[in-house]
Amino acid sequence: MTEFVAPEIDWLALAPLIVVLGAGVVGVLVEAFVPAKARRVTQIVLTLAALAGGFAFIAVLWPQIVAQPVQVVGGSVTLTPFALGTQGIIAVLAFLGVLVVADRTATGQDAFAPAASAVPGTSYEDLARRSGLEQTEIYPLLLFAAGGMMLFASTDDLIVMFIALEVLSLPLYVLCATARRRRLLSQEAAAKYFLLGAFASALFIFGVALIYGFAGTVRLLEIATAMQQGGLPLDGMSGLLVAGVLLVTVGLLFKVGAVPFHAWTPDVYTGAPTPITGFMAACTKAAAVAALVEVLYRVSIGVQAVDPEIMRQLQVVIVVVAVLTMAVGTVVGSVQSDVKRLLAYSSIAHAGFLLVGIAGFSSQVQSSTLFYLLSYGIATIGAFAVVTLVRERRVTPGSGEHNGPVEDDGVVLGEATEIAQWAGLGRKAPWLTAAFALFLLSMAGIPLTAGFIAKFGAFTGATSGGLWWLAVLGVLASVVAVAFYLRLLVVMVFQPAPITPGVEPARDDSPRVETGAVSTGSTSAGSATATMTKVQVTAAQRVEVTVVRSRGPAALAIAVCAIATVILGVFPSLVLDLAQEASKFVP
Amino acid sequence: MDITNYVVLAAALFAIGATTVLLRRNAIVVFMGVELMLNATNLAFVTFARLHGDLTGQVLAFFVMVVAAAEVVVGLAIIVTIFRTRRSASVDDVNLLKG
Amino acid sequence: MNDVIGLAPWLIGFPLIGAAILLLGGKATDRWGHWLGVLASAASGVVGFILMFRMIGTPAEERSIDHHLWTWLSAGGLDVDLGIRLDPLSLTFVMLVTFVGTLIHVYSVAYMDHDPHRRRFFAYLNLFVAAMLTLVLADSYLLLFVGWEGVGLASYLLIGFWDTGRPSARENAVAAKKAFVMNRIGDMGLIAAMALMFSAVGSVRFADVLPAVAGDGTGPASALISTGTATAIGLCLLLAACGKSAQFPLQAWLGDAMAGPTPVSALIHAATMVTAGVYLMVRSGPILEAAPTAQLVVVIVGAVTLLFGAVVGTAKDDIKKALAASTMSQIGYMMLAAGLGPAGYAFAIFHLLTHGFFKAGLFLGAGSVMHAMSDQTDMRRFGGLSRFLPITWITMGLGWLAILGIPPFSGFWSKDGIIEAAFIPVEGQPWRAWVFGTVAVLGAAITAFYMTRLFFMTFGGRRPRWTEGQHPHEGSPLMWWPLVFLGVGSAALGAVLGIGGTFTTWLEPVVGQAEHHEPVLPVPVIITVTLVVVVLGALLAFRMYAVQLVPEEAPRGSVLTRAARRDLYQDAANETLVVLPAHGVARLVQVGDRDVVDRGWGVLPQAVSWFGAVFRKAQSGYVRSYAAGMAGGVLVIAAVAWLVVGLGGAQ
Amino acid sequence: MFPWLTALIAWPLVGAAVVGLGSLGRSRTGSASAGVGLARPLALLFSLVEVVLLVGAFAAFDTGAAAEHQLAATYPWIPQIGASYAVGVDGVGLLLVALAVVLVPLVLLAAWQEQGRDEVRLRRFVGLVLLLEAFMVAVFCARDVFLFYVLFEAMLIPAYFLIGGFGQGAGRRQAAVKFLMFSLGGGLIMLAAVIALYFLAVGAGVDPSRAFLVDELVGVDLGATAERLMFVGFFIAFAIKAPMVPVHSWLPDVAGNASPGTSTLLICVLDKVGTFGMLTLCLPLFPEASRWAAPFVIALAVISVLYGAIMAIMQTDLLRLVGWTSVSHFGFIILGIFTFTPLGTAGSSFMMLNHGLATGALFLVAGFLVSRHPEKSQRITDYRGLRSVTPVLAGTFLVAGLATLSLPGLATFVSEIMVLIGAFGGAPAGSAAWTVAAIPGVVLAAVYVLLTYQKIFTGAPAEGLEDLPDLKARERFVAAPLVAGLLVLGLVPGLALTYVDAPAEQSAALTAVDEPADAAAQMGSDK
Repeated sequence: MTEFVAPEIDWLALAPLIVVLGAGVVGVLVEAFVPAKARRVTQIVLTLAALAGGFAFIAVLWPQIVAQPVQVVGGSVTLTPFALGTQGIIAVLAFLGVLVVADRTATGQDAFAPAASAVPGTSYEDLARRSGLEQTEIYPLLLFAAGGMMLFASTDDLIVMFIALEVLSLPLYVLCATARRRRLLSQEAAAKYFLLGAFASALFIFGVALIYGFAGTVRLLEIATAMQQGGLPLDGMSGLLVAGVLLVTVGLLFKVGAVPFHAWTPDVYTGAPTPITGFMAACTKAAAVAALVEVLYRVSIGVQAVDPEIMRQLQVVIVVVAVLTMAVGTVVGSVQSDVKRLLAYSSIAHAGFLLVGIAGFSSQVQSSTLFYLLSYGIATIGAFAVVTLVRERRVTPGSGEHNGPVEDDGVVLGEATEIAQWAGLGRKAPWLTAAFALFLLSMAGIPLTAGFIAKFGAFTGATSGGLWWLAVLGVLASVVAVAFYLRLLVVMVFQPAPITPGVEPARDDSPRVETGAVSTGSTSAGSATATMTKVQVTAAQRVEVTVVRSRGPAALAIAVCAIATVILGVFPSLVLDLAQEASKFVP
Repeated sequence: MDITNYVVLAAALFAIGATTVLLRRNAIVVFMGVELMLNATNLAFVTFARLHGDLTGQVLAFFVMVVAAAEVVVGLAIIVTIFRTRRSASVDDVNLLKG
Repeated sequence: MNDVIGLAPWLIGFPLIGAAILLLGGKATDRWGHWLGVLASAASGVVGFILMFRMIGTPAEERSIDHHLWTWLSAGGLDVDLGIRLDPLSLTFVMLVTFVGTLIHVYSVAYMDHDPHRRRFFAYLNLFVAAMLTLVLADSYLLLFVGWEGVGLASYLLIGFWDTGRPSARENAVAAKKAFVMNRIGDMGLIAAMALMFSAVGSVRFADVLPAVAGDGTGPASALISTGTATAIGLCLLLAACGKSAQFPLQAWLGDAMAGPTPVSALIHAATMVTAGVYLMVRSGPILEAAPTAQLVVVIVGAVTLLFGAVVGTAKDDIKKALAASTMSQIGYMMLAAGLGPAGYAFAIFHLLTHGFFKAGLFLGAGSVMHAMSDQTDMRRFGGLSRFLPITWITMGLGWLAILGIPPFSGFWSKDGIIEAAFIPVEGQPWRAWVFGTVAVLGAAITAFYMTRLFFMTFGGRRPRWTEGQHPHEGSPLMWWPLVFLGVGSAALGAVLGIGGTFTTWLEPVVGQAEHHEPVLPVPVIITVTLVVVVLGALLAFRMYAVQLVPEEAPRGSVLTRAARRDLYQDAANETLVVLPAHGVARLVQVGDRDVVDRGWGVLPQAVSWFGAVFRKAQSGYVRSYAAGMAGGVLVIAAVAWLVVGLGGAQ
Repeated sequence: MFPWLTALIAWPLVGAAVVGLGSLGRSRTGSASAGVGLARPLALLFSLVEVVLLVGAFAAFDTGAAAEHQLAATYPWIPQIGASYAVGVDGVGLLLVALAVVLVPLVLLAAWQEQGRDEVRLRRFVGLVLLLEAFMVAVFCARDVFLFYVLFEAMLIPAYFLIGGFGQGAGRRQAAVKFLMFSLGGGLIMLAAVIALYFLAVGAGVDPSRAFLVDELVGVDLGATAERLMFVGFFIAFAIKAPMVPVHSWLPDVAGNASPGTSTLLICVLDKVGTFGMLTLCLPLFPEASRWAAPFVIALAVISVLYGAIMAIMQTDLLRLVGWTSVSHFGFIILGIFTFTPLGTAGSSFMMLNHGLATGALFLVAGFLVSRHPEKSQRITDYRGLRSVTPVLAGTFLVAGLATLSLPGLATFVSEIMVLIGAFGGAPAGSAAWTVAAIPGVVLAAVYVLLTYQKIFTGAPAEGLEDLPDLKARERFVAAPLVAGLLVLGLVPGLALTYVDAPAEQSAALTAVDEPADAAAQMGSDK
């Protein structure tokens, strides 16, 4: 009998992934064994610790990987500086995102349903709430998603990439469905995300199959080398390769949220619980873009050798998509009236700008992409964190006076996401407004914020790739983008708070108006409003906009994001150095 | 028998699956369409595995199946939840979010 | 000479300081401010005297001195000193300005006695004197331009002196604005002229430009000014002169300028400022001589204005406006002379000088009449004033004889010189002598008519036509002493300077030696003819306005009379020819800016949101349509990629 | 030696931080009373110390070498993209820095009671003003294209908040947005050009880590087409700032809706970046393209001159009118720059300073006038006969107005005449003709100034305005320095010309096809 030879595995290289994913598994056990009281705290601590730990390992690995990229477990995991940088960015962003998720705000309620499986407005749900249930499973789910993202960017084995894709997607599908308020929207978002996601991954995997058929392997690097040397079994049928690469690219572009594969983005971002939206928008985009970059460049290596024609076709694809994405993102974004939706379209637009940078296929793109992902992610998480704090509150004019306090008066409801409702925010909460304005300016790419350096990098990438006209298009698109960020800014800072309630119950066609299940005449404070997708106000009551105090984590996240945005804008060279170290990804 | 037949068959199945996704209203059926696409992929994998004479393709097929199973779990959960709230499994009924 | 040259800056300095003190001093200086003003003007007069006597003492060829104060601006090849040019010409003006100016200051002390803002008035007067002296003493066109606009400002301020608190306040303000704007129109010419000079010679100093034209190459630029450039410069300068001296076609403002206090009209709009144009022409003599065309235009402008003013003068019933018209016409004479070359320059300046005296006298007289008649200006409401205002009557009488050109009064010596010069033939253009000579004589006749009319409508007539409640009486000595001085000047100055051509020789260093030409008619003939027509004109007026009764309401009069009353429709003409079209253009621009430019930019955001609304529909909310979009997208993109590259490959 | 420029840039930032940041926290608790009344004195103190620093900078500046960029300092900032922190001023830059530094305290003083009593609001206002000051000073010192661009854009943000948040007009928000959209639109187009410039420079062998330094870029051959494209990119941005017809539309709205103080900083200083950029970036970096575009630019400039003046005449709103006059004046400045004569360029440089003083005075005095009206009306026709009511105000307004119509004896005259005389002999085709076409601008100027004066200050006082107070001491302190400056520079322009002459010679030499004087002579003899 032959004796078992243990494989050579560089555990340190895998450490970040193992820590995060392992913590996820532990989190599941925590659900099982830790008593309900302590569960939430445990989960939060565990999650943050895991992400921090993962980042620590990345930091440790950094010099070694920069010196010499490694392939672990037979190449399933390929750690290039670029991949590691992506992992680091994802870890950081996820950390910030979790902070926002963990914040219960002054209302004592976090953004998640006590029992996501319960039908909105049923007595069972009330029961669940009153017994103080909490779905702490979200934390392990977040960890799995984060782990999947980290893996997504750091492999060149398409199957591993596919699995990573699912590992990061499936938890997100679930998380989308767990909003405490506006449950129907939340569930709808989940459904749409899931169906389209599944469709996209089917396309992806079929593309993988075709590539496999062409090359006999699913390792991009091997394919590249093989093609350079020639002598592949189906050398003639490069059509297989083209179709395969196209499908794989589409699968990735879907995650990136690029037109015409963007349709899910606005709906899902709007419906999902806002902290999750922030997490998704920042981290998923980072992972997907990184993966896209790796795939495209590795493919391009081989293709260049065999058939420059295909190479040009690939570039044209990216260019077309980039232009479409910028156009749709900015133009449609400029007519939105809902903050979350506006941010969703802005994320589409940013996908466009990122693609502009990538389309150059030039050497320095990786560094500029990494920087872009970081600065964009920071601004996004910060912005959505702010959104979680701007809420509607029901007030009864006569309450507290002679007729005594009216029942469930002053209850804080869901987020006030109508742009009109944000009027006068500058007076209500100057710091918060200042921070949000900063994030908007960063997204708009105003100098002295991170966004400017990022955008500069992207356009530089395109120009250095010879696509200066694409850079000009990008410039024009960002003018439009500026216009709609500005609209929000004007409302927040300059417009006085409306005397009449921001939301009048009359707008029945609005997406947030609930169709069927609305529990009425409920008992305890807050309960009645908990699951309604739209506040129902009796004639006596009206809804006004208030800013709830964060219990700390979210505020911390916002502060960190704001400071980082400024620092990356004024003294970017520190980070740019790292980004440049990360700019060789082919071992 | 020529390999292209297999490939064409796989492609056809894939196309049928895609069409199902595009045309059918019932969420379950739509999801079955996705499953069909995945299985078409499996066929392709296995075919190419035979072509290349290595087992990778067949292993990959298993991976795909596992992933498909996982998707089913999550997907059905979501669909069922929606069905319970709305008493309808038609994907055309979930369009509160638009614009 | 050089020992006293240091005094020269004080010519400008004294009045300038005076103005500054009075303006900044505020109410504190109300009590004695007017005397300070007089003092400042007188002081610079004294300095002027000293300088002139010293200059008379120096030999003719050394009589042109450029006194450099400090480098005013020096950049990009343009070097302009703040420098003073002392020569007979500028000193003549200094004397005129300071002497007449001081007299008018004194006169104003009494005239403005009851005005609460008398201090401000004197501040402005001093400012004017300073600016006027800057104008005449400047050694470069740029510095001249400073004074040029300075006097414009002073005249603006003084015409509009009563621009609040009076029923006619708005009219005064409008008149002031009109004067300034029309002056600016002229100033464009001066700016353009300087631009031409700089681009041709690289300098705007008299010392560089004029020799460059003369062609002796003493200028810094070897490139001499070509005839073409000279003509352009000459015409530009003429434009400037027309604006400042109310010459046709920029004469419209002078009549309205009479809205200012009478001393102002006397000093600025009769004696000094309005003659600056003539000074400019004479100063730029070499340029004109190099450009015969420009010269001819100058002469024509002069001739036209001469007749224009005279005709207008015959119909005016407002005493000040009549005098203003006459001023216009007299300056027409000077222009005409200035256009005749060296032969004319001396007489132009000479007439300018005498005119300064007798016209100032006439205006101050008119002022004292108005003062006596409680600011009545309608001559049809005067009459028979000789008994009540003897001094005014006599002094104005002297001025009247002077302007008529009756020997030996001063007007005769200067004006007759001009008429003779006008008759001097120009080779190649024999018609010129006849045409312009005749015009000059004709002008003299009309002048005689309207001045006599004015004189007798005011002082003559058996029956006063006053509005009730009038008790005319002479003003304070402060008012009639200046009249006396000016009267004497009007009577004697001409003879003093004219006999033996003293004045002509005095100016020779500047205007150059005029080689003697014979007029087309013998001189005695010219003189006799002129005198005859003058007397005839005077007699006609005497018969109409002294012998016959003057109706208190103006008769409808002939077409010409009505036209003349309305300044020969100059305002109407400007309105239709300039103002209306300009306003139309302005409206056009305004509408264009609002509806084309501004709205044009507005289209961009509208377009964006329109597209936004359209694309938004694609976001239908139906999963299946999203999926369809994806599937379709794959195919489309594939197709595009294939096509683009395919076509690219085809090329 | 002491880093004067860096100090000049940093000090207002400190001030903004000290004064401004407090405001955010406070109004959260709503207690506006905290630290009552400190904001304005504190800000004024900071701005005055800044003036002292300015004096130091002038002392350290060697006028003998005004054409070189002195007080220079260069540190790597973002070496990865070749951006450095490089500051340094030639004479022109120094004068504009001076303009900014001098105007800020005056504006603060003028706005002393403009923004009401709310301390928090005041803190924000003065904080933004100081922030804006820092950016403006910095942009005039920047010697690195990237740095210049960053500041060029960053400047807009405080300006935007000042217009939209502290304006007087009802349309201030729209005005703020319009301002920002125009500026950013131009700016982003410029960004594309900046990036392209970087690559071409690197391609031409410039050290990539210093490839944004102006001194490195001057004289690099970029290729005709590219050079022209980049020139257009830069020029559009500068023309919008300048503002130049037809991209001026934002200006009147801003002037009519922003507070006079803001308008002063905006139009008198911030907009100078446009012309300053043309002079110090477009010409040296793209001399060939500048020559190529000059005839077109000159035409536009002259059109601006007349267009702005005509629009000013047609205005009914006092502050909008002042805004339009600036369109006209900027036309003159651009005309002087793009005719490439030393005289014209020097005149333009000098005019940038003078326009700041004159228009600043006009804006502020107009503001004083408006603030006196019971309804704060800006309609010219709501005023009449005020000369007898408020003589000092009337006098100051008249002087400011006369400066605007560039009356001799005032600094504006010197610069305008320099521009006109110089531009006439310019090398580009049609210089002479266009210059002559611009001369009527001086007449139109007389019309709009005197017409306004006549309507507001002459005639019988309008009812309700018979007892308006005359200028208070504070307001006289604001007006006096400006008027004095205009007078002194008018009589002794040498004080300023020593700073602008040498740079003008240099830039004219950069763009001159042949010896300007000869060109001038030709133009002349063609006449």
